[in-house]
Amino acid sequence: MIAAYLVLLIPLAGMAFFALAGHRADSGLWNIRLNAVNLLATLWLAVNVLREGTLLSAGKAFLVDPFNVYLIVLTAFVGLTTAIFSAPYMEHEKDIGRLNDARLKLYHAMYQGFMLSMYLVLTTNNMGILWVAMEGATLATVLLVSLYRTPESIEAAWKYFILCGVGIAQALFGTILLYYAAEQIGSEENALLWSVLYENAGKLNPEVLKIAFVFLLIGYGTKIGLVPLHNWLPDAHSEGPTPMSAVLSGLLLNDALYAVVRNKMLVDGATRSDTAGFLMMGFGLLSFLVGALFLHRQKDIKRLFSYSSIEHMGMMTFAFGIGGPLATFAALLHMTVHSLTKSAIFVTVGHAAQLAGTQSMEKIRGLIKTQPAIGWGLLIGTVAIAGFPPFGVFTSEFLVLLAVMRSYPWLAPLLLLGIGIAFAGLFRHIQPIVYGDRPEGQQPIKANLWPVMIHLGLVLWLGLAIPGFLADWFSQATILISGSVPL
Amino acid sequence: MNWLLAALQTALFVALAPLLAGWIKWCKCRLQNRKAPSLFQPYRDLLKLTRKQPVVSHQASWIFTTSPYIIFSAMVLAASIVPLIAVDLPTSANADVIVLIGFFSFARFFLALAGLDIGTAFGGMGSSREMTISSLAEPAMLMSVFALTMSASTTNLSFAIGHVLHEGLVLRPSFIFALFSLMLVAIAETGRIPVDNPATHLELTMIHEAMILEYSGRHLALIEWASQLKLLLYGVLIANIFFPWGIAETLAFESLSYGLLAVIGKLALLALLLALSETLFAKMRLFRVQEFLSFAYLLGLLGMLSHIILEGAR
Amino acid sequence: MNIGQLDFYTQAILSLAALVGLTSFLMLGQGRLLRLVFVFAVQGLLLALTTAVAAYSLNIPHLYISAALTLILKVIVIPWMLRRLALQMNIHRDVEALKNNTAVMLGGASLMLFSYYILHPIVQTSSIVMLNALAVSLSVMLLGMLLMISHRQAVAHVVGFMSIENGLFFAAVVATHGMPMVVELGVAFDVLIAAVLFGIFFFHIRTSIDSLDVDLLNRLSEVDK
Amino acid sequence: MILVLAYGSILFSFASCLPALAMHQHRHIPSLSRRLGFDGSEDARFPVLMRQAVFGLMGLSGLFAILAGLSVLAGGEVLTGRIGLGLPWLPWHVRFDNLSGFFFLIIGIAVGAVSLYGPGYVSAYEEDRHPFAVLSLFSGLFIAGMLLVLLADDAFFFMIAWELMSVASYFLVAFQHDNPANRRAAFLYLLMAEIGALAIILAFGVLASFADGFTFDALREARLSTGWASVAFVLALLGFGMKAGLVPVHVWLPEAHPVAPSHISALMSGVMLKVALYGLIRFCFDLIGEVHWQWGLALMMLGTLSALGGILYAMMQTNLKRLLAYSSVENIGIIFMVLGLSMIFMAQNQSQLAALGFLAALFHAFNHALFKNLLFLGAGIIHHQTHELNIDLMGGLIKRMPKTGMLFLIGCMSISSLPLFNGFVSEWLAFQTALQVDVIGNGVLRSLIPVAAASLALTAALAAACFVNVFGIMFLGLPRSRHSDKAQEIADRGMLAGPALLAGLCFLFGIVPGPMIGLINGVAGQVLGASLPDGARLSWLHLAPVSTGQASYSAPMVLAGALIAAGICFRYLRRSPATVMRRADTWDCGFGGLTPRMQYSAIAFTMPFRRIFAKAWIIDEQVRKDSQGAMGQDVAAIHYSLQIQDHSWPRLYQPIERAVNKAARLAGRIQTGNIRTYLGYSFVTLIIMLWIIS
Repeated sequence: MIAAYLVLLIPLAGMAFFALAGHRADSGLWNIRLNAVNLLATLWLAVNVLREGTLLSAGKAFLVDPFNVYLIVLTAFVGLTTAIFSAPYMEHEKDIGRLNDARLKLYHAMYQGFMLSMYLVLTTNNMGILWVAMEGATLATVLLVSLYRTPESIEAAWKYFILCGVGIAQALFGTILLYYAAEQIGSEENALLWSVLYENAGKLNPEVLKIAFVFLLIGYGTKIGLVPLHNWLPDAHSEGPTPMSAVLSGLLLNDALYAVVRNKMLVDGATRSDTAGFLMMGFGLLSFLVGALFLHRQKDIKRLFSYSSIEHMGMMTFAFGIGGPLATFAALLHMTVHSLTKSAIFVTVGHAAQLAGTQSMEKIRGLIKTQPAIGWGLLIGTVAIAGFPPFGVFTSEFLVLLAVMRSYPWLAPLLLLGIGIAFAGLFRHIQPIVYGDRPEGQQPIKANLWPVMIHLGLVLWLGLAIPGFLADWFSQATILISGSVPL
Repeated sequence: MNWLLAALQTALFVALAPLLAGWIKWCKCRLQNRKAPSLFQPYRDLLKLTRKQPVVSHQASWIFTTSPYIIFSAMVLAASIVPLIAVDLPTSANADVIVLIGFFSFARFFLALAGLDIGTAFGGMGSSREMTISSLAEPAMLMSVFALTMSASTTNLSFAIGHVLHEGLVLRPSFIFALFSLMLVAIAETGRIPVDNPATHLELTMIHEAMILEYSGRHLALIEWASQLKLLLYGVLIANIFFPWGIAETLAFESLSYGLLAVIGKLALLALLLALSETLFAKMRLFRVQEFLSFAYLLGLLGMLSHIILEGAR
Repeated sequence: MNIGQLDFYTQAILSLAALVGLTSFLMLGQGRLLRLVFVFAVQGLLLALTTAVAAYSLNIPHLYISAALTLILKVIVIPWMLRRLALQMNIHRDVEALKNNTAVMLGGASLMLFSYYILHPIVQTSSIVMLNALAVSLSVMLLGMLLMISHRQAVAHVVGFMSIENGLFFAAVVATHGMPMVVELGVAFDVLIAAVLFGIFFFHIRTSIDSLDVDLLNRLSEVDK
Repeated sequence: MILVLAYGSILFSFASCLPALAMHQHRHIPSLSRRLGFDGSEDARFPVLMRQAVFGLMGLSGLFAILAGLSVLAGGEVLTGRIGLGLPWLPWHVRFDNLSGFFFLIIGIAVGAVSLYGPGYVSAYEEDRHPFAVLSLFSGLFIAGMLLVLLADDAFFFMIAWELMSVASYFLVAFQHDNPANRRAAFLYLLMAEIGALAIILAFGVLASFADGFTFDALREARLSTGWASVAFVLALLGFGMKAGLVPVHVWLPEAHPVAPSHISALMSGVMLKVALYGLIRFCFDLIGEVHWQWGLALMMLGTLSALGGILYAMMQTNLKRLLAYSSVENIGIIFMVLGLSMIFMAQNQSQLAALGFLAALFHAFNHALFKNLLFLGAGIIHHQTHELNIDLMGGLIKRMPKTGMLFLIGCMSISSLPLFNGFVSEWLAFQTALQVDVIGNGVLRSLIPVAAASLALTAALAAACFVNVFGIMFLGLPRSRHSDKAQEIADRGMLAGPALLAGLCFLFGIVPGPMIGLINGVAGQVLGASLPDGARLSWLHLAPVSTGQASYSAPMVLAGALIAAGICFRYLRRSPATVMRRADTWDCGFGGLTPRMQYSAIAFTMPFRRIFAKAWIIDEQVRKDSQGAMGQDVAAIHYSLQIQDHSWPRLYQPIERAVNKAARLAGRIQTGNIRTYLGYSFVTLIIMLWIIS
């Protein structure tokens, strides 16, 4: 369990370090180092979980079970690779004078702060702390969204702040109701501890929990970016610095979904009905379809991919809503591959935008001719995110489709429609970007594409074969969530 | 013995073909009360052509010079499988009526290529039209073949004729339709009036003649002969499939000679009909040929349907 | 049951609840910033009072702490900060013309009804009388959102946001006698940070669109212009 | 052992990707090349070596595929295996039976020919514009994907292999991406592939929801109601038909196939479509199990439609490769039609005749693979030599490129199904199948099948016309452009060897189809559970599918007869030395000087068809006269322009596209940019949800 504390302490220390030390030439490097160390810590934690199974800290403050352990490792991993990407990226931003030292200091401090809140969200066992950490994540990132101080970025940050704040407030109301329900069954102390609640979920008052879940779903759903609560998402993703977009898409959304699913488990236990599932399916499907449609109208490349994030989160929410073992497994897998792929894409997109000096897609052309590595990276990443095998996204979408065919066949055509539309929406924009002749004045830049290769490699690996321990975690989590093994 | 007979019959086919052409010409002249050339005029023409020195364009490739042989031998092959005076030939096992159609299209393919080979306007025009008409004629022909084979339940010509023969005189509506459609197809395929005018040169409506405009000498002879052979083939098909009576079933000499006389008689009659129609009708515009042929197709279809509906097989 | 049979403290809390509800109505109808902030402060005060009373009547000591937190944050710090900002940016004079105010008011009233109707099943399940006030807290939340929807001033949005928080605290008090301490502290901390960030953002917005009218923040949209 | 061969072929095709990557590294890291022993001086040799390495490995893969296919067809047993990849509870299942073996054979032959042809062909690409690394990388993946599809024995593996094939070929289509048209084609292609794949997944899903697990064995066990089975069938037909290019979902095909490099077009058009066919056969006959005659009817109708549509559209093309692609649509149509026949017979418990139809279909698939590859490779040669694909700018090539001309002629003859060539045999079998209609009780079918057969005849005749046009215009007559006048015979031996191999096979299987038919008979036996009595080849000489009494065809005898007849008249007629052939100028009606512009062009050649089948296309024909003189009485020049469009564009695709854009615009309205609206959304959502819940 020490590992868990370590995982939390390192980013805390990092935040303090950056806040106090101010920006230095090697801040980027330090950021990388901190994340690397933390990755090691999380790996250690993972090893512990592998050895001893679910860990519950003294005082039950922290809980690490198969459901969140892989998310923790994923968080550390994406955090590290993004840090690797961000070091040269941010240097370049500073060189072209979009940023100054003060902001870079803020950036690095807040980067660690964000990581801290992410780890807290994942490790905590207390639903109240979960809420606090979620809000904390918003607070940590809101200033990064407006880092460039352009009118757009400030507008985006403001919307992000207000919408998420209001949304999260609703989540707090849901949490209070949860607490109330817990108190009814007289577990006064640690009545907000998830593990306790989960044990006697059966005794909780279903009426209360139903209403609580509505608030929780809407609250955390705002952070997931469920339509129609999604409006902050594309703005925040497109206006903030690209590394921020990468971690927002790759981690924040996942963790919000994680929070919802944790609560859903309680609600299902209490109500013994699919109400929660149906709500999630409805939201998920809506987000999926609308997100797919939005893809067609984009002009800004980062906006494009943030909408694709909405679409994918919609699919995950939908899958969790279906709730069978197959769908749950698929959703867990999809969380992983999506955050890997999407952060990789944002890395390439960031480079592409730097190389073209703009984010508007009409002006980015002929990437493959200009800088093959970036062009191919973007193209392959898009292929992966569009759900083509042998990449992992295909595996999860395949399983989702089959699960839908099993339980709700009449929804399958909608899903199919959405996938088709989303695919067309992505490629109609990406093809002209990567292909064709290079426009004059578009020069190659110094880019670090290792993160992209590693991520895509992992996604490829997950598509071809899921390693044993991960499969075990997935199936255990599946049992935890849906109550039965996938096939 | 049978093989020998088959070879003889094929030779007979080849030999008789010009005679039929001559006879048709003769009838036409008579009907248009002109002075007729002798029946054997076509033989003389062919002989003369074979003696002449063929002149070939500089642009001509090997396609042009080999096509006549290909076309002619394709026709001879076709002749070898169509029963003229006797059924159950050994050769007819080599190819059935569908292959027969195949032979025709083989010949047509090379004829059309030869037309295009020189690169004159006329040649291309002829080939294009020839291919058009044939592509319309083939479905119609197949339809009538269907109508026939559905009742005879074989595509092997000998067996089909044998079947009709043994059935005796049965009035099948399908056969009537098939007969007429086959006649129309034959007219189109052999390039007679009203589809094409064999007696014309350098006319903008010509089809067959346009393709062979560049040919001379023995090449021309072969092609002419092949087309006469084709005419005879269609005639024999019509005569022997629909009115097989008289054809020899045994290989006794008298039955064979009887069969020969019978088929000559039938052909003479058919040729007379053809000549009559050619005197009565005028050549039609190229783009009315499609109506002509779709009518043939319709007839074939009706034949097939009437076989299913009226003759209530099973 | 009849309120007459309840003990004094409960009566007090219920009436305070009524007053809290009233304050959110007042805010909803308020076009002048400074008054808005003032009413917000009053609401905070009422909330603090409620908490204190609850703490005393049920003698739950840690509720005193949250009462104190509320007093400091919601009554003193945040209103003072907002007021100062308003004065600095000298927007304290301009009055926001609220469209179809009465309709909004009626909507607010029906919201109260709605929240009662929603929470009815819960209220039925328990014997705690204070729970009746839960409906009020929910409606305070909803009214806070309505406030944000109906006002165009960024400051008003902050006030609405904070009053939503008030509603939450109120709910926590009446339903569950406050959250666990750690959560209380965390929430308070978040609120503080949020307030500070709001302060920062006012200046950014002001510099970028030299106004605090959020309707002018509409650069990022999907509607083809 | 046989599986080893199969794996071997796949591994080789994967291996053929590697040298390319090495080459790529070589271009970037000179040190590597030096380690490989290439210093700057002999750098030129390095790419050549790489090309040979890549295509050599490809050839090995093809060879192994042929061996594997033949050996499994000969042995006739079913081999199964597993690969330790895939989902934790679902490793990749592998199954290698006669059906897979047969298609392995097809792919093997095609790949072998291509690997002979490739090195010469790709040498034309300059490295920096069209990097050979990319080309060979994705070619290898493409071939491997196709082979894996044939091996797959569970839905998941099948889909992965299927999509690998699609995506790899997409990159190949987009290979020459500096041309916007190619990009558009690639996009369209990938879109259609994606939609088709989704349909296939759903089809599998329907089966899987009645079975336990995704292995094909489990799916075979699935017992579905007729309704669900039909749903699965329709989905599968949509998915596989999209890939196979059935009308009306064929539009991507004529766009995508031509723009890839020719040897890839050959593989896509000749082989990939067959893989789609394999998928449909596997799905309908093997997985679903019992078929219904309505399906057969649907298949037959669609097939007929595709056959006619394909050849009609093909006829109107002037771009050679587009034309060939459309003619692939036609041939696929024929195959599906005959397959539909076989399905009908199957449903009517006439398993023998079903086997006959099945045989005809597969044999035609095989033949089409042969001659379509041949033609595409030929087209590649011509493009390589004349830098021209518009047949109206060629002419007279037969004198300039006699060998290519010969090979191309063989291709044309077999595709227009002339006797003595393989195309004819399969069509003959198809007709024989159709002629057996009498055994069917259902009167409607009995009257519909002959109509379909007649349209098959029409198709064949049109095909003949189309390819007379192609060969005549391209190779005969006078050259219509400087390029075709300057054209030379191809120097590279390999580029002739590939097509020559295919041409030889075309002729061989046209003369002795017996052995091949015997092999396919085994496939039918395994898939349908019924095969023809050995009467299918009652002697090595004759081919009598049903019974000797009904029909028989003996290509060798026909060949012999033809040779005899031709020989006799040849001997006889050329006796006298007086009649030796004399060369002279073409007779020009005394007009004086024939120019190439006087001869018939392709557009002119097909004019009668345009007039007759006018409804089949959207024709935009314009004639503009520049008249001059005092009252503009005399015409100086006439400009003729002709656009011919496919019906399914405006009828099917553009509406969908418009609908999507409209929907997107509507969805865009959500995001007004005003934060109060957004707050309103979450407010209203909250209210509604609460209301729903209570």
